[in-house]
Amino acid sequence: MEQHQHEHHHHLPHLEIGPSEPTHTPLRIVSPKTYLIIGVILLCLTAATTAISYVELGVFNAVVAIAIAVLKASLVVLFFMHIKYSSKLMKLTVCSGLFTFLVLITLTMSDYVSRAWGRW
Amino acid sequence: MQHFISPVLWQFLVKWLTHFALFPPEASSIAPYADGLYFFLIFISLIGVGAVAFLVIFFSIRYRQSRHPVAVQIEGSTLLEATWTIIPLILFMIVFVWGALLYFRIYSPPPNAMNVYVVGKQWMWKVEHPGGQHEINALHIPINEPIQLTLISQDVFHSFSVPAFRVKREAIPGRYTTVWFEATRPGVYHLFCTQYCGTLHSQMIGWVYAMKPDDYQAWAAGSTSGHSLAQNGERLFASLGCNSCHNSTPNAHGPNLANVYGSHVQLANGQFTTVDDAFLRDTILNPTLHQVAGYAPIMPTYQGQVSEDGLIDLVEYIKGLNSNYRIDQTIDNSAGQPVQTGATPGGTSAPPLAPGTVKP
Amino acid sequence: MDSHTIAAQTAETAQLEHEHPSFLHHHFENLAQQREASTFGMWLFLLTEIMFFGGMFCAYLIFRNWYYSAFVAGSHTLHIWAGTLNTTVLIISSFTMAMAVHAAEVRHRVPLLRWMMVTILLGVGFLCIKGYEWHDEWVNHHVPGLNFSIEEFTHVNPAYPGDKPLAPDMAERTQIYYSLYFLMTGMHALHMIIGVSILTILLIKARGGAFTNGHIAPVENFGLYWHFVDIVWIFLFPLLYLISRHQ
Amino acid sequence: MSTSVSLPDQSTARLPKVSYLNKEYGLKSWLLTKDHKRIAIMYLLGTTFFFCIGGAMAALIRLQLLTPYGDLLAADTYNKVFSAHGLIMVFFFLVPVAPAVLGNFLIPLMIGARDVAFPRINLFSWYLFMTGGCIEVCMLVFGGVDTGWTFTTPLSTHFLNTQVVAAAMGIFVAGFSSILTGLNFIVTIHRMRAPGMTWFRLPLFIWSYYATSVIFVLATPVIAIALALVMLERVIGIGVFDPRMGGDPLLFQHLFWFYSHPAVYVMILPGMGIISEVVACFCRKRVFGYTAVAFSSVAIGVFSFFVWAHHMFIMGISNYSALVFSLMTMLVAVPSAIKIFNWSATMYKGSISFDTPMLYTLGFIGLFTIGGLTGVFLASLGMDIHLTETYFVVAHFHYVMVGGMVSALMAGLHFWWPKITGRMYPESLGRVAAIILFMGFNLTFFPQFILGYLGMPRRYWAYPPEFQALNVLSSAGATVLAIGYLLPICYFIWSLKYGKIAGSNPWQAAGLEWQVQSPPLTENFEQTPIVTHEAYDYEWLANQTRNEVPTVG
Ligand code: HEA
Ligand code: HEA
Ligand code: CUA
Ligand SMILES: [Cu+2]
Repeated sequence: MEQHQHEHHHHLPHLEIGPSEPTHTPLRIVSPKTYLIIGVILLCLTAATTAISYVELGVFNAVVAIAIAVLKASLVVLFFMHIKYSSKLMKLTVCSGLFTFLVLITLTMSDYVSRAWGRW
Repeated sequence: MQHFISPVLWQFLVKWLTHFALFPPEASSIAPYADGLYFFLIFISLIGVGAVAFLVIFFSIRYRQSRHPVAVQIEGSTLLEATWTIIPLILFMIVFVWGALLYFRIYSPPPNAMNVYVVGKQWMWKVEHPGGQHEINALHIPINEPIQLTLISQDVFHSFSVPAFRVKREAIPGRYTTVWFEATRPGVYHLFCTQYCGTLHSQMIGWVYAMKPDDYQAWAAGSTSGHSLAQNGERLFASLGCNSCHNSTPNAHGPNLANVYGSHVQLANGQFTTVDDAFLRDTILNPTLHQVAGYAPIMPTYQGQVSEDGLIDLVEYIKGLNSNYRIDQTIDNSAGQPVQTGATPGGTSAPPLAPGTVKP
Repeated sequence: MDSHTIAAQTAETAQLEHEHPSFLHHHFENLAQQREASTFGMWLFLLTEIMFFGGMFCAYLIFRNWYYSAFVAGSHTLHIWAGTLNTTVLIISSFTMAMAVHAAEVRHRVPLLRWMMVTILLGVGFLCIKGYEWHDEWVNHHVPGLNFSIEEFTHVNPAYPGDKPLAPDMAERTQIYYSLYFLMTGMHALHMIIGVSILTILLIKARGGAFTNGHIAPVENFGLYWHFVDIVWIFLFPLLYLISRHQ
Repeated sequence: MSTSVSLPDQSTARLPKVSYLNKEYGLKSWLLTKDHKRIAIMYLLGTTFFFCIGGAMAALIRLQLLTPYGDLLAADTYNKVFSAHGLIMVFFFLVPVAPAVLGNFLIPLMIGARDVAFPRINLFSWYLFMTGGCIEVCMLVFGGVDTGWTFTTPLSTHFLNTQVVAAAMGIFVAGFSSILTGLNFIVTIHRMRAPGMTWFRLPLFIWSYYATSVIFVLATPVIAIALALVMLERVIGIGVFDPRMGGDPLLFQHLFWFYSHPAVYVMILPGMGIISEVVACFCRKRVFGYTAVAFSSVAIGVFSFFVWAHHMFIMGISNYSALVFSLMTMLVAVPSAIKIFNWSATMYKGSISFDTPMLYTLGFIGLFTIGGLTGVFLASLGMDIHLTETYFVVAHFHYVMVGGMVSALMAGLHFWWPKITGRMYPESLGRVAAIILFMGFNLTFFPQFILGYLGMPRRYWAYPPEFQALNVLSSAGATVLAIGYLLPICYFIWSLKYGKIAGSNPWQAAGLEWQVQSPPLTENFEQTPIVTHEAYDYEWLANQTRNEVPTVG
């Protein structure tokens, strides 16, 4: 018994010293040039989305508007909010928020959309 | 015996023993199916609880500290864990499928069902039979005949529940819902409002009288108000001025309503829809929501001008409408004039309304 | 205490401990841990904000589906130039805020102050334009519950002569559009007001050099918040202003 | 030996000279404290206060239902009473109690941290909680609310003249307290773990609190916006929930249950964490299948977001949607089953002692299993038609919430009481109370299953006389239950002064929190611990104690 216990313990210690989260990343400073480029792209996209809304595209008007908004938001998140340079944990955090948001929207809409499928 | 225990307790015990019931009466064709599922659920619950209780009690006795002073360390067992993941999963899936089948059975009325309208309001149930019988907090039905209820609420959510039939359906403000059942045993059964609806929620109760067909006929004949719902609807149709557009004259501005019920119509947005109770009700209140293709959106809204009962009358009237003859008779020549179109309907949208006709 | 579990601190942690500036809270091991914790915390807070706005977006989607023409008509009464201008203002303010964070990172006090100033001004500018629009809507009787009137929607909108006037029942539904409009822009503006206030406080602190000594977490986290508010607007703009403008 | 308590020799044992309790004195030192342990104590006081209010309301409910005719209270008073009972029990007792009390106290200790990541925010969230609670109590004083805890629209928005706005406001404010607590825990668990405390060395308690915190952060904001909309609808009539204006009352329920279903797992996951600790300790074994139990917590947390519409099966959602939600509900039940069986299997070849926490734990396993399985009844679409809105649902959720979570909470409080106060509660009284609670509970709520199947609707002020017998049983049970709660409240208070001194590790448990003095120091650990062993490593612990003379203080 004694013996057994000892063995048991000698396998275990993979000592991680220091802050325990292995994913911490060193501070990375993004250059102002990047910010400027992203800012300009965002402004262009704003102009684009406004302009496109005057073109008749049918349902695609909404699709394009949302797509551009998503693109803009991603740029802000990735660059202005440094997610591109952040740890996996941060990326995962952002994704989980997005995911839950989508769950809320899609499952709720699934009810509203399918209500018309059959009237009881 | 009575002398040994307090009279109150005695009374209580007697009452309990004589009134003890585990199930409500099985009085509809659905009830045996619901009870079947219930027994299955109880059965698997007994297995589940039994298994857990057995393990816990057996281990408690076998491995209590005094008997088993040194614990044996065990990491786990993938095989065992998979077993007790998969077995409950399978059982739950069976329950899911079974429950879903039952659900669709309860909420899909057969086509030949007799329709009864139920309006819920704080705090009473108003039942309207097509023949014009009105009841408050009571529902008379014949047995052995499928009955479909079309429910709506005038104010908040209510829920129409008949435990003996194992059916229940929410009465929703602004929307028809339906449920059906077929009573199998004559009797008087509880009718509850089960959705909390304000102060007197618990008083929104009544009785369902399931009667032999003959008795039902006798009751129906004896308690009619003299006008069927459709007849009320016809009068309303004229007094609200619906007939000025919905007729078969050449200058009618609205769709011809004869035989429209149950038909497929194309909407302005290209989709098709079936004309049912809900569709009719919606179009009276929000005409442009389901704008029918080929007609201008000129129909005024009747929101706030027709009560739910009036709407039911109209729906019931249109349902049975298979000719425009009587409508065309009722319109005088001036009513055929075009209704104001396009430019300025805003100010003058109120339809002609004879006082006292909205509430039948 | 159990000396076997609780071994003495290793040389490495002790060394990190060495750098012990005033803003390192006692319960953190070192600055990196503190900074990561606060950024992570900020992100989690933003998740809650996503879900908070998520409820409103959900409502918006449902009613837009149901009452599309009312939403179109409502959208057409908004000033598209104001919306576009405001989007531009916000995006520029996001850029200036990013630059402020950068200034803090490289420990340049004066640029930090300048960028923060500009951001505040842009934020206030945004609110002014928004206020102007709200005032306009008030004048036009578009505020649900307070002075709403469907008058405008049952007539042809002069700016959109192609639009057909709405039938009265659909015109009533524009109120839902406006409720959501005020709700969403109102919540957004509330966030802007809070943001501007916090930024003002940060600015005052920054004057004393509080964030140019390596302690950038407050500025950085505020930046995240500010960008998030920007993102919300990036979605509000097309959803509220750009519905079927071509009609 | 019938107990594993190895109290230090009473003649020599003394409480430690310095601990978090006596480091500073005075009201101010408490009200401004940033110490997670003191904040936990303040939460304990707050939630106990609200439990007593909620319990008093329960007493009124059961008294009223003793007779079928509505003799005691007026109808609207009864409605206010059960609304207050539900609101307070859920939002001001069961949701906050386990995370904010035990979580706050134990998470830093268990992971080897000096405090939570944001102590100031922690204190702030206590104030938010108390502010919300005060609003709620004021609301009760100024007339109360009769919406039920579910605020169903359009009833709550257009048809009631009671204090709906105040009630919603109280919950709105308290909601932010939940959010901040959850946020704090997530960051703490990610960032503040001691060296060597890897994810799979964490006690299972931490895993389940982690899942709880995720729900707090992601779900609570949705009820905040739902309630904000209710308030706006009432105050200025924005129309989104008003069918007459084209709004949809069902939308409210979507938003409400999007929070409130995950919230019911907030009300059970911490309990599951507690049970894992207690089972391990009193069987002196590692929990059977650690990974499965850990991941099932996460799975419950994730799946809980997919099932909310099972509260709306007959409320007018699309039948196809109902199908999906029913299926997801079946799936979310599986991880709970895994846990139950894994705890049972933990007892296999253990060395089991039956101290109070373990008795509560056994009670939990039984009652939660019944409650959970009756949840499956409700998740089954066709069955739910008959059972929904009846006492069957009431029985279901009291079995999981009271039989499950409150039992687990009692287990946890007894288990960690020596750590929190440095003193033992009276063991034999504790066992008596546990047994009373179990019996009283079953007597109260089992008859309600039968009532429910018989069709007795919930939220009824008066009921048909044939339901009386079972209601009398239930009310009788509630009296027993009340004793089961009052007894611990009394002896816990008694033990503060007269309880035996516990020493640092009275249960000989392996968790990190037991390796420091009781009550702990303000900074928890004199030096940052370095963790070299797995969770529940009783062999390691045995080694430790063999080599050491136990010291107190
Ligand atoms: C702590 C709180 C809590 C918990 C944990 C649960 C857990 C579950 N609940 Fe419950 N529920 C509530 C609190 C809770 N619930 C409340 C408060 C309400 C009512 C709200 C209101 O309307 O006021 C409610 C209502 C409610 C409804 C709506 C009823 C209605 O209004 O019509 C449904 C329907 O699906 C449901 C289902 C479930 C299911 C499937 C689980 C599952 O997670 C349970 C899983 C557990 C098990 C299944 C037990 C363990 C299993 C075994 C040991 C395996 C057994 C073995 C074999 C079968 C072989 N619950
Ligand atoms: C955590 C949640 C929780 C807890 C612990 C309880 C605890 C209890 N609940 Fe409750 N209950 C709910 C949550 C909870 N409940 C919810 C959410 C509802 C739905 C509300 C709604 O429909 O909106 C509900 C509804 C509800 C009903 C249905 C009412 C109705 O539909 O008409 C009933 C009826 O029996 C009931 C009974 C009880 C009882 C007997 C207890 C017992 O366990 C309580 C025992 C405890 C005590 C008796 C307290 C001990 C005494 C004191 C601490 C001193 C008190 C002081 C004085 C008396 C002066 N509860
Ligand atoms: Cu109507 Cu309850
Ligand atoms: Cu649920």
